[in-house]
Amino acid sequence: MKTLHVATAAVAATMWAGAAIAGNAPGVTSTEIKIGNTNPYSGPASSYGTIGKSIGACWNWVNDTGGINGRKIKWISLDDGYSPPKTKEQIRKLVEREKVAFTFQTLGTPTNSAVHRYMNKKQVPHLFVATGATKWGQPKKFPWTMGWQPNYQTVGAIFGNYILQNYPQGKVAVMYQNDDYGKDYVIGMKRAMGDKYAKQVVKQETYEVTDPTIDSQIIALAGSGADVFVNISIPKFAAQAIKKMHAIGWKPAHILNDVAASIASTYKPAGLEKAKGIISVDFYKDPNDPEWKDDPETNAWRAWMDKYYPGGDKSNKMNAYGYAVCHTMIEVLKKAGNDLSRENIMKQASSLKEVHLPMLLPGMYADTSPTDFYPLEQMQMTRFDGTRSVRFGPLISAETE
Amino acid sequence: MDQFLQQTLSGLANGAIYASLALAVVMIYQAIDHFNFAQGEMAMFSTFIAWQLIAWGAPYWVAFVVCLAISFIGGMAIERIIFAPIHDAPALSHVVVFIALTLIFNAMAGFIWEFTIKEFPSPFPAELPFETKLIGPHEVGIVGITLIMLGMIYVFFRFTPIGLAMRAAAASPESARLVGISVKKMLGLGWGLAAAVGAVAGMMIAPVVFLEPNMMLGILLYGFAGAVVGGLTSPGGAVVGGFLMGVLEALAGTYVIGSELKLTFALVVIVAVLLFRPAGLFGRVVVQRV
Amino acid sequence: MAMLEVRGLEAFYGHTQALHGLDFDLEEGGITTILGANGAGKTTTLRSICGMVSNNGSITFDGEGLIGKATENIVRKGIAHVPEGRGTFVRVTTEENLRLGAFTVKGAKKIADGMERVYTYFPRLKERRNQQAGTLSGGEQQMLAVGRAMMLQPRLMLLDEPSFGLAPLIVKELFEILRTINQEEGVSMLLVEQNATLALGLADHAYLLETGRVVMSGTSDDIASDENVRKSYLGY
Amino acid sequence: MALSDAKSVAMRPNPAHTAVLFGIKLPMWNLYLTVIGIAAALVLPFVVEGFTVFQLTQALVYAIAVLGLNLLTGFNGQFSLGHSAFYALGAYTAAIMVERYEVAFYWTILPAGIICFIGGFLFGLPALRLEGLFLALATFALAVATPQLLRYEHFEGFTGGVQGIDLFKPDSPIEFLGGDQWLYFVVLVCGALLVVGAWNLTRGRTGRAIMAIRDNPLAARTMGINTSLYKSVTFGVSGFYTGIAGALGAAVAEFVAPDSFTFFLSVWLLVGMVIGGLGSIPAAIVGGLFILYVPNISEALIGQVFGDDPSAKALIGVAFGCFLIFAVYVMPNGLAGFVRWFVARYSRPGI
Repeated sequence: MKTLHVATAAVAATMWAGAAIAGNAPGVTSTEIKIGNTNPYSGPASSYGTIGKSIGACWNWVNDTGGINGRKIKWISLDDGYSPPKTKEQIRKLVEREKVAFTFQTLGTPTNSAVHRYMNKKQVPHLFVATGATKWGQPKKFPWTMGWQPNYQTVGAIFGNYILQNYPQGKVAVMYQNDDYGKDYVIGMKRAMGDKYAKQVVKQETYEVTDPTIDSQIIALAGSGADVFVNISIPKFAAQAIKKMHAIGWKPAHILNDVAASIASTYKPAGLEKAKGIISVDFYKDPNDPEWKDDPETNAWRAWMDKYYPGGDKSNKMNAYGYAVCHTMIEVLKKAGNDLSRENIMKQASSLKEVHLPMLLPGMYADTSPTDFYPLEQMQMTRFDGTRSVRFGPLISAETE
Repeated sequence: MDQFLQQTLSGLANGAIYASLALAVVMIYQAIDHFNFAQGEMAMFSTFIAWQLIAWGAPYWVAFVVCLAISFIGGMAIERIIFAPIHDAPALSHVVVFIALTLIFNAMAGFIWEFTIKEFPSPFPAELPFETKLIGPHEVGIVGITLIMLGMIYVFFRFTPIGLAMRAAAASPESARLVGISVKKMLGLGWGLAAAVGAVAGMMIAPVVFLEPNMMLGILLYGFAGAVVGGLTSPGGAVVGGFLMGVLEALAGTYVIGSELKLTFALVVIVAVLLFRPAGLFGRVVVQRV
Repeated sequence: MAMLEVRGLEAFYGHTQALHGLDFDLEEGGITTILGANGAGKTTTLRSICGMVSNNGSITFDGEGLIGKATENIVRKGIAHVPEGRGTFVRVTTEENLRLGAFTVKGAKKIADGMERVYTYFPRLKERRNQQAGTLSGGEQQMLAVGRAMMLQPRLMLLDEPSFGLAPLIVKELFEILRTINQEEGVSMLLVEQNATLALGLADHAYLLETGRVVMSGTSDDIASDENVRKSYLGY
Repeated sequence: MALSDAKSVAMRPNPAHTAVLFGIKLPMWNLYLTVIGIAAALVLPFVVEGFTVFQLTQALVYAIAVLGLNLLTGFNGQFSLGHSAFYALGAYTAAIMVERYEVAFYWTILPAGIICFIGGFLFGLPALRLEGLFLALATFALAVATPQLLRYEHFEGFTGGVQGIDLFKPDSPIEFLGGDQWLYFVVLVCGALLVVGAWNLTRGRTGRAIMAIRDNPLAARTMGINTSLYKSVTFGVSGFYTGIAGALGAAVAEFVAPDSFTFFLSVWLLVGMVIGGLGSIPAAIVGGLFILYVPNISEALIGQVFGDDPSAKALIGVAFGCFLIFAVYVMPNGLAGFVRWFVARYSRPGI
């Protein structure tokens, strides 16, 4: 907030300079920055669309409070229905017809894969993509693409290490979603556990997003006699798993992936009592955790939700995610000042130094360098005690090689 | 052995979910001689209405009944407003409208209620009267409700004049008019009843899979398959088909092919069944002598 | 006043006019037949009465206009139509077909009685009562169609080519039953037939149709003895 | 009987008003339209921007797939919800040949079609026993299984698993044509050849047999038509068309992945076919354009009406659904049916 005021004050002074430089930068005028985005607003993946919506709401707030360095943000977010060919079409529309300065938070692994080479060929910043795959951080090969969240393989590795330390003799059961997201966690676990993975994992099961229930998988996993359960699933199936495990009386150490570690969208529907003891990792605040009831940052988030995204669901953690990622972009644009050329935007994005973002867990920051295109790499383990996710252990910073 | 029993029972419980939706599929098929692709999304929307009523403080059974009434009227309204004007359009044009309705209901639910999963209460007691880890009370309840609905639908189509007239109106509308049946009214009634049956299915399914706009996507697939494999004209067949899908999927996933390809496997089995019984397990081949 | 009065009836299929101002009367209790070649408009006339083609002019039944009314409402006034092709509900049983015929009749007793009467006229249907109607033979389906029409307890029965595709023996049997029904149940009948000999044998009145117009009318005997009719329609 | 005769006399084109194009007899107005259409198709890529050319190329690709589906459904009366599978098979064939075996893209188009012909023919054999909704379920199963099989662990070495396969579209060998324009013309030429092929197929003896099976299978059999063979071959040909569309589509998107070929692709192809019109070859182009542009129009409409309100994005699906219903209301028999009705009404000979 404070910096925004400073920025507003500086507008008048820098206006002329901005106009001069911005004239050469695509998608930028003296009054406006055009940012492109694709999100699944329709179709089977539409539940993720709220990220795009919350970012849109964030830009509305930015514009209401004077913009960035005097420029308003023109946010063009298009629907791709989570279909890669459609993403290609929409991205080309954004780059070639709308002539956006860059794209930001385009959502999905297969969808971003479809435009990965295109964006780098066109040399348009493809910033902070909304996917946890590892391939978004290859500055040598793809200097225009950058991820944002801690990648799934890193989380998988954290789980693997946790098992090695705490259950060196444990029998492990793994369930994951049968797509790139699920498989990346398994890759990370395998990386951390080495040949212990094959020894300790006694049963693996997968599910499809179209599966009505995962009861059958849970029964099969329970039947394996495992005492550690690594559950890599989205909230709906995580909640189903918690319920079913309780129903059949299977009580292993339950390690749940960060995607589903949400009090309002997983634990509460499943039953808070049943979710007790679940171990997970996190990097941003769950607004529904009582720990953040009076947290000023979370309160600011709530006030923002009420004013700018009233149709949004405050129990949905993804809206906090959208808010935090939007602030990363704001930071980059502010740092870029009036040189909003694509090169400079990329340069600023790859030189974030310990930037604190609202809604990140205390002590965490975004950090990049020209050789490190993974902005967020810190996480902390949590254990759900029936009312709140209690953080324990140190901040884990799993540098991705 | 214990594992096998558990898998079978869980398959049956899932099968009851598919069966309840398959019943709605048969209901509409008997009434309009066509499969309604929007059935799943309509059921989802109905369930959201019930959820909203409960969230506003209505007791479960009040919400249940009001939701049935709204669904019934809504189903009739869809027939009257959307399908009556294009009654003479070819069947595939109707299919396009079904697809359109699917999109509309899905998007509207997302717009109104967002996509976070919602807990939907179960009307059944929290504990079974006997001690078991094999099956939960709600699962037993679904099986029971599905069988009750089956009985009601069977009696309706088999023994009531209106049920008979509805089948006649769907299969041979012109002849139906000639015996004094108002085909228009039958269509409306059929849509209303199918929507109500779908609403019951939705309210039974939601406590298991959690309520969200996309909850019916996969279930419709299985319900459709169950109804077709059982024979689209036979409510009993649809229920058997639904149970079959559930058990087949659970056992195939565990013992045959692994969970990655279990759906594919189940569908292949079904297609194989259809090759030997092209009208489904219990469907009667329509024979007509000329 | 005649039971059914048709005046200036025109009927259309799309842009094509099939009837060009038809006039005829039908007296209560009798059997009237409409004769004519293929395409003369016989079936269209019957379908017009039941509101199944777009038409104008006037049709009155007991003084009440029928034009513009929905088929099911016309049927409810006591007009049973045995359609061309028999209109069997093929997916349901014989008995269910009969029940459907009684859809407009209230009272279980009345329906049961009606069904008994149908079975008396057509014992074969009773034997096949639980059989899927689509599997009945052509003759049986025609009997079923007449039986279904009787279930409505009609005052007027419209019969469209009941002899079509049936063996001569079965036709003979069927027409005798039709005569009995007419006499014992007091049901008036409007019969459309290609087989003019048969039709004139059953009917008391006859109209001759050519390309959508009435070209001759009179008692069956008058028509049968007409030179032209004999040559063109009776074939002797 | 007499009535339908009268109608067909009215609809029969006046011989003085026909012309011959590529050996195909056309009524005059149809010829004008065709010539205008071809001219527009040739000129367009030079007057619009690259992105529009890209969109038109994608629409043409969809049109070819819709045409393939139409041959099966519109002309032969077999219902399919499984054409995304053939599209995927064609796309993966092209991608694997280009990326794994370094075959030039052009040489992958025909093999993609042939593999899909075989696939379609083989699928058509069991499908012979199924009709209506039962066939719908069988093809539906095929569509649902496809992405799962593409992701399947043991095929990963070949299919690239969940990550899919990148491929480059072919470079333009002609200096004044850009990459987009070149690909557009490649697709256009393929499409034109396929249209002429479809035209000849449906006009000849074979076409009459295929359509006789649609209109009255029993009668067709008694006329001595080998219905089983024709139905399976039609399935194969339909697969051939859709497979070629898939191969071309892979080049347009320059990427294939399991998520590109979900069951929804089948649904959109079906929608495109119905909106264009069953049993009409030019209608496929309308279908292709519809699939590509109407979702964009829905999106733009919601943007116009609701501006920056973030929640309104959820309504895009509602707008698209309403467009579909509206299209069916206005043209219950598709655009082709509408045109047929219009011609029958206003351009009868002598008027």
